[in-house]
Amino acid sequence: MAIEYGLNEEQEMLKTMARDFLANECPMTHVRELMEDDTGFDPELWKKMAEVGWLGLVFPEEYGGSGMNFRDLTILLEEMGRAVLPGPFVSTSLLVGIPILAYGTEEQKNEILPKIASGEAVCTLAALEEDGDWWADSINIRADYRGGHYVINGTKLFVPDAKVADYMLIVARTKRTENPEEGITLFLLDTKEVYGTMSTLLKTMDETRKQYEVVFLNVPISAENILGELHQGWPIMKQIALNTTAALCAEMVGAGEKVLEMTVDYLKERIAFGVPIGSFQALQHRASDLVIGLEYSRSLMEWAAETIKEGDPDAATAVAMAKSFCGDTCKKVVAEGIQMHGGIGFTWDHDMHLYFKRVWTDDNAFGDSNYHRELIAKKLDEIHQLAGGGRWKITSGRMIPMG
Amino acid sequence: MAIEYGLNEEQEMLKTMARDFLANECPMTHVRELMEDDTGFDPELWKKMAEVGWLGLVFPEEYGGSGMNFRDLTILLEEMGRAVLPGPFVSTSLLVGIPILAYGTEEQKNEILPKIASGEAVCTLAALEEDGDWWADSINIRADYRGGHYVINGTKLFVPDAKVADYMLIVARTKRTENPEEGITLFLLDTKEVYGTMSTLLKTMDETRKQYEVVFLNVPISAENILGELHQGWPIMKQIALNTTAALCAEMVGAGEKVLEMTVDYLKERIAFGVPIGSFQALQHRASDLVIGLEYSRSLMEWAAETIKEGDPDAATAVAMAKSFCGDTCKKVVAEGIQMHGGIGFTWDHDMHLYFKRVWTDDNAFGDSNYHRELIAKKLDEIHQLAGGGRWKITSGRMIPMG
Amino acid sequence: MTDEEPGKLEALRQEVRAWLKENLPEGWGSPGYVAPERGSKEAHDLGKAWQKKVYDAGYTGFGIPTEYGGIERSRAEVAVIRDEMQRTGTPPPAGSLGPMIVIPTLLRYGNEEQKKRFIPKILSAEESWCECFSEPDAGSDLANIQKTGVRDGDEWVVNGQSVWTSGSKFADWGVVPVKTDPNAPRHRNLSYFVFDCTSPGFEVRPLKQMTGDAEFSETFFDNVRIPHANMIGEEGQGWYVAMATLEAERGGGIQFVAPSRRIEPTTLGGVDIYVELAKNTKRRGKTVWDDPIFRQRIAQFAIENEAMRHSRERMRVKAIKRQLTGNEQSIGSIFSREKNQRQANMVAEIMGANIQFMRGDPRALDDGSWTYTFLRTRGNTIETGTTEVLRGIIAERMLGLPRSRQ
Amino acid sequence: MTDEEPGKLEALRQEVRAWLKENLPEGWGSPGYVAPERGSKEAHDLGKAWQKKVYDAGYTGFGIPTEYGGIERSRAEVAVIRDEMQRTGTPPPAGSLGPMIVIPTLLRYGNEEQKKRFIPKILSAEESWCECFSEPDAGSDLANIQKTGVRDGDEWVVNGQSVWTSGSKFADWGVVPVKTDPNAPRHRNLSYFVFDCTSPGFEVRPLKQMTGDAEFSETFFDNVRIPHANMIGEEGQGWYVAMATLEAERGGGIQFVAPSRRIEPTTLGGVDIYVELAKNTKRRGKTVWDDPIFRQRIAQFAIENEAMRHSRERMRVKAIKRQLTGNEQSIGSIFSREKNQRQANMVAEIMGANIQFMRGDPRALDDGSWTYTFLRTRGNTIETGTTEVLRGIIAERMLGLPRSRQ
Repeated sequence: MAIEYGLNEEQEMLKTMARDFLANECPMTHVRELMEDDTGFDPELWKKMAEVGWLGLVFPEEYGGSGMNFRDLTILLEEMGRAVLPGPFVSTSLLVGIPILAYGTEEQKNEILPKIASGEAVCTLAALEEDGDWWADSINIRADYRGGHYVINGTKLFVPDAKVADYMLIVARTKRTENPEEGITLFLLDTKEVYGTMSTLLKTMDETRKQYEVVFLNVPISAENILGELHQGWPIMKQIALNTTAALCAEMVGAGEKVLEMTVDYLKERIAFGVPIGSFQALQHRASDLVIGLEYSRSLMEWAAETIKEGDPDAATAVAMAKSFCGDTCKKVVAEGIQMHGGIGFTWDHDMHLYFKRVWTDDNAFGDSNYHRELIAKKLDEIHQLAGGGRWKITSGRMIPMG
Repeated sequence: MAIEYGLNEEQEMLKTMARDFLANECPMTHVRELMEDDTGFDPELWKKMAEVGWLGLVFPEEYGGSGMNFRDLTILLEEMGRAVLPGPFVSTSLLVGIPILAYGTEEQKNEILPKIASGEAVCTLAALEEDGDWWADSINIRADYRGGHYVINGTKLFVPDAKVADYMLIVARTKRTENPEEGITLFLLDTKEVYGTMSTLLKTMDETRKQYEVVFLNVPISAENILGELHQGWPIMKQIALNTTAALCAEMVGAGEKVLEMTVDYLKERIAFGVPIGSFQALQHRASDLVIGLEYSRSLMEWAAETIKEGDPDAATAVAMAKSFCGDTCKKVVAEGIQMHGGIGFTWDHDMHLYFKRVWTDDNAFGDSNYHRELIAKKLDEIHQLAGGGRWKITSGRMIPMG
Repeated sequence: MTDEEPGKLEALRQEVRAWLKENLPEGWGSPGYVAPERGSKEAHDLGKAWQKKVYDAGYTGFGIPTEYGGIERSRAEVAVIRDEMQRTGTPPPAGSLGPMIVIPTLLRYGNEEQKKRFIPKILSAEESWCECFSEPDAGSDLANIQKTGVRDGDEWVVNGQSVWTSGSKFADWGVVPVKTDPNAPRHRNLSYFVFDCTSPGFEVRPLKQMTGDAEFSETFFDNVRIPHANMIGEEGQGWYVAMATLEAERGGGIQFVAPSRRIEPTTLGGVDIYVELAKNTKRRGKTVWDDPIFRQRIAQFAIENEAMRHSRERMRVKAIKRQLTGNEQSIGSIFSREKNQRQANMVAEIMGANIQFMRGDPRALDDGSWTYTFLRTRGNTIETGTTEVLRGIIAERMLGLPRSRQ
Repeated sequence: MTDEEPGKLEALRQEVRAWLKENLPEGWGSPGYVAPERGSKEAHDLGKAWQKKVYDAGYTGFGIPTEYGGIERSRAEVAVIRDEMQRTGTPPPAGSLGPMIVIPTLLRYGNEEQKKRFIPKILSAEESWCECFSEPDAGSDLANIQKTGVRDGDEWVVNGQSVWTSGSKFADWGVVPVKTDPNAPRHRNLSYFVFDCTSPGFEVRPLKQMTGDAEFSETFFDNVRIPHANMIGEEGQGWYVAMATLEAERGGGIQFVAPSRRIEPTTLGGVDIYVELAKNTKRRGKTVWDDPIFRQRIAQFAIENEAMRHSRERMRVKAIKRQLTGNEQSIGSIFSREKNQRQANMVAEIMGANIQFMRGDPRALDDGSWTYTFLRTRGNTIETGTTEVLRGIIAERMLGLPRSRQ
């Protein structure tokens, strides 16, 4: 199968519909209302998103889904990035829904996926801990087997949308061995059924995305609620990270493109020294640089989304490349967006800072640009080793191709 | 003693005189003639430089010098950078003259310094070897003690001005221990007195600075010709590198400032789309960036020169900072110089490329910008350790000052 | 720095250190200490009280003639005092605008009466100041100011609006350029006033920034009456007086930096806090400092800070030799403000997920001031003239390039 | 890429591989092989002969209608052929200008006769081409061309001068826009010609670049007579025809890049030679690859190369859907050419002292071609329209920003 560049007709429709939907149902005025809310969650809006089929977009119809694919999902994410949409969409779909579809038992799928698709169940993932660090060694919250079930104790941090989550996927340590990636298990907690969890809202920069500290105090959970295999949770976690990272790239590109559009509009309108500031060549050239950066961000992002859709072995590489480039570029775009707007872009009432904060938060999630660039460096090293020292050799003052 | 910022009256005079001298005695037409010459050496010009007191500028009068200081010397270097002066000035003064003054025996000083000052003796340093790498471990050419004298065997590379050198300071290994910085000895070879050295011109990028391969075949040299102590040559070598690096910073800043001036002149003259291209705001802003970069390059360079003049313990830090910043900045200046000149700046007949090549060569010598930035990082680490973990501590969510 | 008796300086150092111990707010700098909220009246009052204490102790007011309340100290003494203050950390002064921009403006353009009336109370922090410069339609284009002033006897009646007024919430006095002659050409149609913030018709509305704080305000002039005696400089000279204010602001207190001979081993070229932060932050089992990419970025800032220090000294010497045109300040202004931003970006990347914590979250390092700085520095390259305007100044006034569109 | 029978493609791969073994110049690619000097007649002849062989074997000429000598292949086949050629490395073609810029121009604006006359001989390399565009006073401002053409019966008499003429030293034919109506407004006063380089009055003087080579020339037209039949497009339409040529040039052969599905594990996103170089270069006892700063710089280029690959594919799909305006090529042109420069800078920093060695020095890696590239890439951001002009195109034509000074 070939990579599909650009959108097909169905996807064009999805995009147009999504843009219209968000413009109508969650304009910036509403985003700002949700920022003031401790949960950032609007049940009405959520219901409407279910009705248009977004919440089960990639689920098969048998689970109440729309049967669309991952690339389609990223189109929504782009639009959500443009709209700086608050609420638990990423948490529910990417962090929990897709993993259940991929790794859940038939029972788990039958129980939860239709609820997600219909908007009945909001979900989230509790992965990071005190150090906010994204690697297996930081998973220290314990799930001990006692009296026929597991008991979870410890504290999770940066848990998105915890307060409104009906299901919480918990990344816990069930065994400590030499290899920190072993002995991690994912538990799917029905938050309405247990006591002992306590969520506290964190005061974080991007107020459109609510994050929480969640303390688990002797929370019992049965072995049936394990997602995947006991001790074998980390590979699933890695796949969750991969999918979500690709989705965040789409969100960043959407946000970046919107910022560029707003900035170009402003450059045309704003008069200084008697002319539109967009006629100043220095600003023109800087705007052009943003166009260039976003073209390549989008190219890598679409490729990454396609590899995930296809289950392509290149997915890890594609996603790392996309995250690194989109992160660097979109951080530059939002910074330039503020700068070119001048004073007004620095105010609370202007929307620029919402994009600024969203992009920086996205860049940070699951490893920032630097981290992903280093992954590519490691990959280059690996391939070079595998190829037995590469296909070039320097001999007698020449770099010559091998075999 | 305070750092002297800017120039005093005497120094202003030196600068004006140097600029006039080089404009008259070595205009660009002459630079290009010397590029065509295998030695790049003009005995007439050298004689005139001796006459105006440049060749012994920092030597005391008892050795035929002018009794000026290191900061004065860097003023000459700036002007030489502006003029892309060919010839063995750096080799003779920085690489050999000043080290002899600092570390030579009274006999060595009496023999050689007056000859340098009068223009009779051209000198150079043979330090780098096959790998072109600037550290003690790469010094592998041997000087073995046999029959009452040392015998040198091996090959040196990137030896500047070897063909015209009357004295050659050779960095050779006299002992191999665990510590590669031990067992290195500096020998001062009178090239007219021995056989067994063979110099071959290298075909290198900056044709205004001739470099050679020098092969030593059983070259005998007496212990009297050691500069400093047996086996203790490396600390001297480090000081030579420090002085010369500061001098090269001055040369780069001189070259960079000249390139900026030429570029600004061109921006005022060149007409495109009916107006001088200097009225294009994008080019204006980029020219401004070069002004900014050069202001800070000069600030660090002057500080570095002052610390060397004063024998200040900060010299190593100051020089590393200056080299790192001047290298980065001046490489950018010459690149922008070519770009803003457009096609004409890319031709052989235009002088831009001479500055481009000189600056890249200077940046590379004795460690490039990256290397020197890493030295500063190491220094930060060292100071932090020394201060017992720094003067700040992060405790209870606060970074607080210590004692 | 002159060679003074080291014993005398050391005594001063001990004196300052003891004084600080005695006079700093209770609990200041200790982990338990909770500072008043940034921008609050409490913070303002604390800063004001602190500044007065410092002035009364003779630890500020340097370089100002004594007849206007200035205090004489040698450069070495100033360096010692500044160093001890920095080492300990002190409350931020309330209304740094008075010392930073109003005093230089008054010294250059004020008459004797004005200087005697206002400068001493700025130094003693009895009166704090605001600056009503930017307007909604004249951001970086100062010559386009729309506020009008009409003469009425001994007074001027001023109408109009400002945005980005700094320091206005609790200010006692303000400076404002006003169009007093609508028929005069650009640069000749403004006059510059100081005015009493309690004047009827002057209104302040807080302007919230992306940090969530309202450090600035919008201010409104509705028939505000300002006595003619409060005009600084001549009628019609206001643009030039305003430029002097801006130059002082862009220079960012060049005059207050005392030179020091050595690299301070304790501050590592000003990056010691970043080294500490990087060494205290772990990422995947290693400290961030172990990552050469961050190590070199921090080293780069050490280099740049030293470069700025020596450049300031070069400028100071040039100023003494009267070789400055005033345009050179644009260099330091662009570089330092862009450096602030780059530094803040690096901090955000070092801190990773933790940069998200805002003031008020118990996990926020230093009560969120790192995050505040990260967001606040976005404004650095816009306020007091965008870096774009300053680059134009360098190009046109220093390099003599032909004027681009205006 | 369509799903073709893999066996068929593999057979083609083997065929190409065997053909290359058979037909490459004796000793090609082996350490002892000495290529003819860049820019020499020998190099030109070698390239010409090689290109003809490749064409005769059916390994080039894709995407061109067969009636003009084009060769039909599926995209998959093209990908296989290109891959094998790249893997082995082949002599540089002589006069890439013909295929790259003349054919697209002729296909768009040439009449049937012109297309039949010229395209086949370009494909077969029987005739090579030069491009007389830039003038001393009209670098990036094509509309300002000063060459004049005066009609005389069936011919035009052309006078004027070009600089930066590429490929002219050994070219058989040239393309040139000429001002044929001095009274017409900008963009309507030019006509575009192909001309025979042996025409009396046409003179070529080599123009030496900073690399030391004379890859370009200055060319002089002294009453050169060009038949009217050689005009491409209409009289007065020359600016538009010339823009088509430039677009093709700036697009840099977009049409020749075949898509490949997977990251080539062997080329590591095109940076394999840099990995190899870094691993083979030691600095102070460690390889340069061990320095994370260089490792990440190389990784960044792998990322950028993949980004460019996918962007080209996006553009190709857009072109098929007729969603391109032609201005998009500026994006790839700026990015790729600036990337070339950044890559070359990195190579220079990796190689350290050894980047100094020029062709002819026995120590020069690959006979100095790395150093040549380092110097040569300085011109990349100037030739075929400076990156400044292209940024203006993006700003004005893609973003619709108001025209800046013109």
